[in-house]
Formats: sequence, C-alpha cells, structure tokens
Amino acid sequence: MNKLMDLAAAMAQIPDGAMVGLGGNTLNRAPMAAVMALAYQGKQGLRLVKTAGGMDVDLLCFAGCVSSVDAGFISYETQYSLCQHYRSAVQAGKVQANEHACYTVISALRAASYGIPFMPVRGLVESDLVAANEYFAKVKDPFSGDILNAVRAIQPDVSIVHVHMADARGNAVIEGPQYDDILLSRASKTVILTAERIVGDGYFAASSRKADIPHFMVSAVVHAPRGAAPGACYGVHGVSDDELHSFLALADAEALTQWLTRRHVYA
Amino acid sequence: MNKLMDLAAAMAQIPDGAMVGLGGNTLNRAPMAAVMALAYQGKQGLRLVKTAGGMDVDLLCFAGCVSSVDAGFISYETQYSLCQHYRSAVQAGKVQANEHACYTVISALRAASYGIPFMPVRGLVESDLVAANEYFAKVKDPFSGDILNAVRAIQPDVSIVHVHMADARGNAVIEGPQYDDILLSRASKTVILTAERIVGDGYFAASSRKADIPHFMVSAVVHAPRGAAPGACYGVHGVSDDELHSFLALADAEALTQWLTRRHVYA
Amino acid sequence: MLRPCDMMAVCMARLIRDGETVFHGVSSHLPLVAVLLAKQTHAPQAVHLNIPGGVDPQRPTLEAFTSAGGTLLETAQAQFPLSEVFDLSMRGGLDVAFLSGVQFDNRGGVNASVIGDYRKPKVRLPGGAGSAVLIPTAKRAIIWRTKHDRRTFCETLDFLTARGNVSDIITPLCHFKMYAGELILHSIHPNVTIAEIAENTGFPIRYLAQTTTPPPTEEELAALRDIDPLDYRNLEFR
Amino acid sequence: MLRPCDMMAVCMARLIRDGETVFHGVSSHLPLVAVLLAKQTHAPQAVHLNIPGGVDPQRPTLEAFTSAGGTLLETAQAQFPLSEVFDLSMRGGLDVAFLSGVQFDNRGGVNASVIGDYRKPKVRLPGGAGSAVLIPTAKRAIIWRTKHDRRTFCETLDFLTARGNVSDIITPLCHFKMYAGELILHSIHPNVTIAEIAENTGFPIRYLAQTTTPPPTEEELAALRDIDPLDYRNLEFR
Repeated sequence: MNKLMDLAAAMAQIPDGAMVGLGGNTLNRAPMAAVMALAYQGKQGLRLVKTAGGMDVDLLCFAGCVSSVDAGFISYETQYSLCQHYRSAVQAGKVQANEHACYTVISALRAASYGIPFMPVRGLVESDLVAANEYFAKVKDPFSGDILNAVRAIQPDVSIVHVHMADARGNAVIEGPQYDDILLSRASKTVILTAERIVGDGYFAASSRKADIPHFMVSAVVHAPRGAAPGACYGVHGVSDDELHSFLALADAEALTQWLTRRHVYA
Repeated sequence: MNKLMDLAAAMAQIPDGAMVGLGGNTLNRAPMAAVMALAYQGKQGLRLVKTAGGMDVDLLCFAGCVSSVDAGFISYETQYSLCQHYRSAVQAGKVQANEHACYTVISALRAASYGIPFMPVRGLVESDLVAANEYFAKVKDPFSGDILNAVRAIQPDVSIVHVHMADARGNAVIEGPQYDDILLSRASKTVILTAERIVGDGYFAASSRKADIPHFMVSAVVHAPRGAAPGACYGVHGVSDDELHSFLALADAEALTQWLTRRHVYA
Repeated sequence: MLRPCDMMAVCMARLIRDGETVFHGVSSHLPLVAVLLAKQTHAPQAVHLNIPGGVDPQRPTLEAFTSAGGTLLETAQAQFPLSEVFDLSMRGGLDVAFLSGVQFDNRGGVNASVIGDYRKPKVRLPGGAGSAVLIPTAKRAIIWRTKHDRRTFCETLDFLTARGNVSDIITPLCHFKMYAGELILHSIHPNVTIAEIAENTGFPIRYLAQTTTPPPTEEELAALRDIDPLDYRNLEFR
Repeated sequence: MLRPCDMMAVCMARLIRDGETVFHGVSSHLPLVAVLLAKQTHAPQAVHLNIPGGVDPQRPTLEAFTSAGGTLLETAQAQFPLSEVFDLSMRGGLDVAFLSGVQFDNRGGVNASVIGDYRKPKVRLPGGAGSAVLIPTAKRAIIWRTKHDRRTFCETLDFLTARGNVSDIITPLCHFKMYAGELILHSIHPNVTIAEIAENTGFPIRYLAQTTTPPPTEEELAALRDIDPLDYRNLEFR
C-alpha cells in the first residue's frame, strides 16, 4: 500500500484534541516541518507528548494549538535558551504542563506498548510531582507487599517521527541517535513519518540494515527533506541559526502566521 | 580492562546454585561451548533462565547441573525433537520446571532491567499456570482498580551470551537475530561473553555499527569460535548433524562424560 | 496422493486474510509455510511476523532445524523481534497467532504443559511457548496439530495452559472451528470419513453441516513446492 | 584570569572516580566537558553515558546547540540510549548523574519545576528532566548551577522536584557537599570570599573547615582547551 502523501494531507489526518507524540529530542530531529504544518492548519487542543521538547512544543504553544504537554523537559537547551511561548501559555493557564521525569514518559509509553494500564517505577521517592499529578499513583508489589510508584500508560493517538529513509509503505530507518522514537512508534495508535529520503520498495529487503519502524504501524509517509529544520538532523544538517533567530524574534501571533505562511509558500 | 580469559576460567566464575540466563533460541546461537564447560566442571544446582531452550538446557539436565528451569518452551524444535533429558529430570523430580509463557520470561527480565519487583502482564487470562506458580500474582491497577496478572522480576546472577564479535573489554555485537539476548544482558547482574571473533580496542569506535552490549556490563570475554556448535550460529555455520546425533545417542552419564571430555580435549 | 501436510498447510493458509498481522514461533514449519503460501496467493499484504524478527521475509531459504532462524530476518523489510510481537498482541494489534499443543478440549482449551500433575508430571511437555499470553490476546489463535487421536482431543485436559481466542484447529483429518464457545467440525479433509474422525476424537463430534475441505488447488501445490522445495512442511510426519 | 566555567568544569571532573558510570543530559555542556576532562586525566575508565546513547565517545566534536547530539554516538564504542541509562540507574547501576535546577535548599532538595503554584505557576521552568527519578536512584547526583544567589539557594523551595542522593553542588562561587543530611560549604573557589558566598546564599552557610578549591592545574586547563576548543563550557555565562 502506497502511503505517500503531501504534508498537508498527512497533517489533516490529525484531528483537533488528538494526543500527539513528537519524535526527536530538543533541537535534534524534531519533526519541525510537520509541526509548522499543524500550526498552519490551526489545530486546536493538541495534547503533546515528548520526553524533552524544544522548538516543536514552543511553536505549537505560540500558535495556540496546544491544550497540554506531557514532558520531562521543555527548552531549546543552552544556546537558544528557554521556550518562552510554552512558558507564557502555561503561566496564562492556556496550556496544562504535565511534568514528568523524562523516564516516566518512557515508562508510560512502555506501558501503552505492552498493553498494560500502568508501569511501576523506581525513583520519585521524594517529589511533589507525585501528589501534584493524577497520572502518578502508589502500587503495591503483590509479591513483597512493598509500595512503589506507578505511572499511568500514555498512548498517543498518533506520533510524528522524522526519519532518514522510508519506503512508500512506511518501513523506515533512523540513523544516529534514535532517542525515544522507536518506543513512541510502538506506543502510539498510528505513526506519521516525514522522511529525508524515500527509497524503493525493495530497499530494506536487500539491505542488511532493516527498517526500525515496520510499515504496518504507519499511516502516512511524507517526503520532507530538511523536515527537522531549523533544528538539526543527524548526518544531514545542523541547526539553522538564522531561521531559529527569525522565529525567536517573532513578536506576536500575526508575525508567526506570516512566518509560517512564508515557509509554507516556499515548502 | 582486558577481560579476555579462557573458557574454563570464565565458567569457574559461576558458582553452584547460580541463576544463569542463556542466550540464543533453541538451536540458534545458544552458548554451547560454555554450556559444555559448565557440565564438564560439574556445576550443581544451576537455575536456568531462557525463553526457548533446547540442547543447552537438555545437556545441563543430563549432566545433573540443574535445579530449576524458568522457560516458555524447551525442545530441539521438530527435526531433533524433544529434550528427553530435561523431561526425565523433571519427571524424576530432580529439576523443577517453572513454566512461563515466553513473554512472561521477557516481562520478568524487563522488570529486573527496570529495577522493579514485578511487571503487569496482559494474557494468562484463563490458565492454570497462574495458580500453579508462585511467580505469578494478581495486581490492582491503581488508576482504574482493574485486576490484572503480574510476573515477578527475574534477575539472573549471570547471563552467558554467544556473540559474533567482542573486544577484550566486552563491547559486543550480535549479527542477525538477537533473540532476547540484549534484554538478558541488561537484566542480569553480569554477563559472560563467548565470541566468534575478538576485535581490537578501537574497532567499534571506528565502526558505524556500535556494540549492542557495552563493556561495563561484562565480566569475562572468551574467544570461542564455533561456540554455538553443534547448534547454529547465524552467518557462521549451521547445525552439525553428526555431532547432534552423537549427543542424542548417548546412553548414560558416563557416556556423556566421555563425550564432554573428548570435546574438551579437542577444544 | 494428497498428503496431510499439504492439506494442512493449505487449510491454514486460507485462514489468513489479506492485510492481517500473523505470527508463528518455533517448531512451526507448517505455519511458516502456510504464511508464505498465503502471501504468495490470496493475501499478499498479510504481515509475516516471527521470532527472529524479520517482517515479511522475501522468499526466505527455509532451514530444517528451526522455524526461527536468521534467514527469516536477512530477507525481511523491517526488524520486529519476538518481544515486540508479543507486545503487539498484548495491546490488541495481532490478528493471527499459530500455536500448537498436546491436548485440546471442545471448549477451546489447550494443554502444552504436562500430562499428570504439574509439579510431579507423568510427562513433562515442552511448554506452551507463547500460548498462555497469545491465545487470550491475539484476535484469532489458529491451532495445528499433526496427531489426531482420543488422547489429543479429549474431554478433560490434564492442565489448562491457555484458553481464549482459539478460532480454528487443523489436523490431518479435519478442520475444527470454534462456534458459540464450542469446537465443532467445520470440514472434513478429502479421503477422510466422519466415522474416522469420531473414532479418533475423545469428545462428541458436532457440526452444522457435513462439508469437505476443498483440496489444494494446482496453484497452491505449485506454490508449496516453490516455497518449500525441501518439503519441511512434512517434517512432523516423518 | 580564572574563569568560573573552567573552575566549575574542573571541580566537577575531579568528583568523577575512575571506573564510575557517569551520565549527563541535555543543556549540559559543562558536565559534558567535565566528563571528557575526567576521562582524559585521572579517570580514563569512567564510563561516559548520555542521551543519544554513545558509550565513551572518543574525542567527540562538541556542538553548541545541544549536549545530546549525534556526535556523541558516532565516535562511541557501544550504544546505550537514554531509556537504558535510566533503567541502569533504576536497578542501582548508575554511579553519577549530573543534574541542575533553579532552587536548592540546604537539605539536598531541588526545584526545577515551577516558581509559585504548580498548576498556576508564576514561572514555568523547563522541568526536572531526569531529576525526579535519577536523584533518588543514582549513587551520587552532582548538581551544577551557574547562578549563585539567594533566590537559587533558599530556605524553602517553591516546589520539590526531587530529593535523594545529591552529593555535591558546584557553583561559580563554591563547592557545597551534603554532609549528614545538610548542604555544607566544602570549598571556596579561588578569588571568592566566604562573605560573598554568605551574602548570596539564602540559608546559613555552615562548614567543617574553610578550604579553597584547588585551582585548575595547567594540565587540566590544557585538556579543557583540547576537549572544548570552541569554549562551549562557557555557554551558560555568555
């Protein structure tokens, strides 16, 4: 089955209110082209899931697309500093920040992947996060009777992952660091891929490097070269300093719309 | 740190009564050279762990080294049929067969790897295995109140994994199917590697194929070409039909000792 | 001469629908061949899953000693090993699992564990492998068993390894199907009589209609020879 | 002129013992440089773990925009990504985790979450990343913070992201150590006075002895320039 489509059509599959997992890590291989298309399409009420987000989460918060963010860390890292739009949206009560440890996002995704409703977790021994969030609870080890923490499963409706290579059916390879993307693909109901390069149907069968994401988990494949820009894509390009600064300098929603429109026209 | 040693020295690290995880699957890449050395050294009371075992488990049961086997399946598959020594030992009450679903072995190893005492599992809905085995229990989902099954963590004292390549520090690669060996390496307190090939210290740093098992989990590295024979090792050799038949024809413990001694002399 | 192994492989293959995710494990040459047959005939988009983790191996070289070897991975498109196949089933995404066993009752129960007492067995069997978790979670568990006698198809199991979503049982004599919670005779293989089945089955044979399993077509037989030139589908009968 | 970033990197590096497993995360150029420095000097067998999963990267090219990029993997020996590093810590196998935060009390508590109320925060901070699970499970959590003022080192945290095994806190002014459950002044960096520290710390400064942090040696400074020629260890001070 040929799942190739353009970015707009793929993003149109995602309804308002969807829980959306985002691949990559901070400015590394985040699915930025897809994120910009979501913003351009004016999605509402997205519930974002990521271990460590950056510009992806910030941009979607800026564009007013987001109702909640489940993550361990949201920042551009040191060089490009804080996610001011995320921060403002949370402080204004527009976005609910569900703070996890990065590991409890991983644990929650594992639970979804394993079809179980929760995952026991070490850690969180003394932390206000446990009492503050309904997705943490205490569970009793049925063998020893000991009490430990548990996190509720997180099953995104869809995850968007930017990959280096995909075939038209959705078999895909990520080169270099994979971050939590393979797990995200398993935990989610479906996966939308943006890919630097589309390879032929026989490519992976003939290669000793097999696809990391098998086709039957994937509902759409988008050819999106530089689909992680202005962030970096391992082995392909680094960050685009100018583009990042042009985004960070945007004054308001109107400026963002113009910025997105300009990029959309050029896409 | 150079962890290279001969097979006898590596196996001497394993005390009687140890819980030992075995890599590979049925006759595929089981650590047979190590298994024969354990038998030759006359280990007692080993508690074996494997998803699907074959000749490895059968030989150790034949040699009287085993007190229990936690596994989902024990057989040579169809061509070489049943593990008669395992079967006899269990029927004679010498070996305790702790039957799992292969997946509950995986779940139990995951629990150990994640540092948690149990793992919730779907499945086992209607099965006498749950009541018959103390390592299964019911656990309540703290979020919904639903009851589901749980399996107790299994943390082997040591796992023995036969790999294609290792460096002297213990970085190792498995080519082709990895079965549950990567998980075994994470769940166990330590790992002993037998390797088809020893590569130099800079090998993995220079290669785009990074080691699957990192050195700091490994306590011994043994150069053991054909270390999976008479079973198969993917990409290296198939099964040795003659050797398998010579083993399967052994009449009693004395014949086994002679067979092991002959192999040991030739090793 | 119609061989049971060919009839069984074809009967199993026809149960696979196009696009379904299908798993088989170890000691499973018959289902392995059946999946490859289905993909080569009516179900090209079925997704072949296996223990070494090769998704949709393309014309793999079969190996006599294992149905879980590396040749299933080396020609595959993607890697998706056993642990992930199990996970897929646990979260409701596996359509078909091929499994076997040693005793079966007429309510879809399977024993692959022991004859006699669990802790002091008269016969220790290999074990259920994936059965205990796959039978309740896969949408359909299809059972094949090359023995069909009264000890195999019995009133009462010595031990219940699993019960759940068994949908079909294929034997050298017939095709059973679960219907309203009961294992009923669905079709009788060519050259087999219902009396023969009744004689070799430890519970009463019930059916909605007496039908004959359509014999393998020439196309199916040719595909079988092509897929499995060394006749490993017959291993369990040798 | 001794720069705070050099003093901090050296101070952090010296806390790493040979053979230890050591992890740092995102926004962590200072610990990244510190780990590489330790491995190049007194702790060649320390095991460097990071988010992209590169175990012991060899002379990696550092990147300004991230401390979790692919260059840490491409020169590595083995792959061991974030999820596995966390697992390692959860099962008791991680010796050192480098973490940061925004507020610290004198009992080893860390706030990286919010200023003000959790649900209606005055300031939403980036979040604790691994802190809530690593601080209680790693054998030692070493904190670095490039700000040292009374809002950062305070009597009462707005929110407790984590408390546990914090062993050391390194700032531009000094090195704190946990001792009997209390954060005490361990050593004062060169050219800093104890009055300056007291003035900028929101809880009473206590100590067993007034000592000065040994300044970086020539060898350490040369190694720093070699490891980090583009001076990313100073990013947080720019």
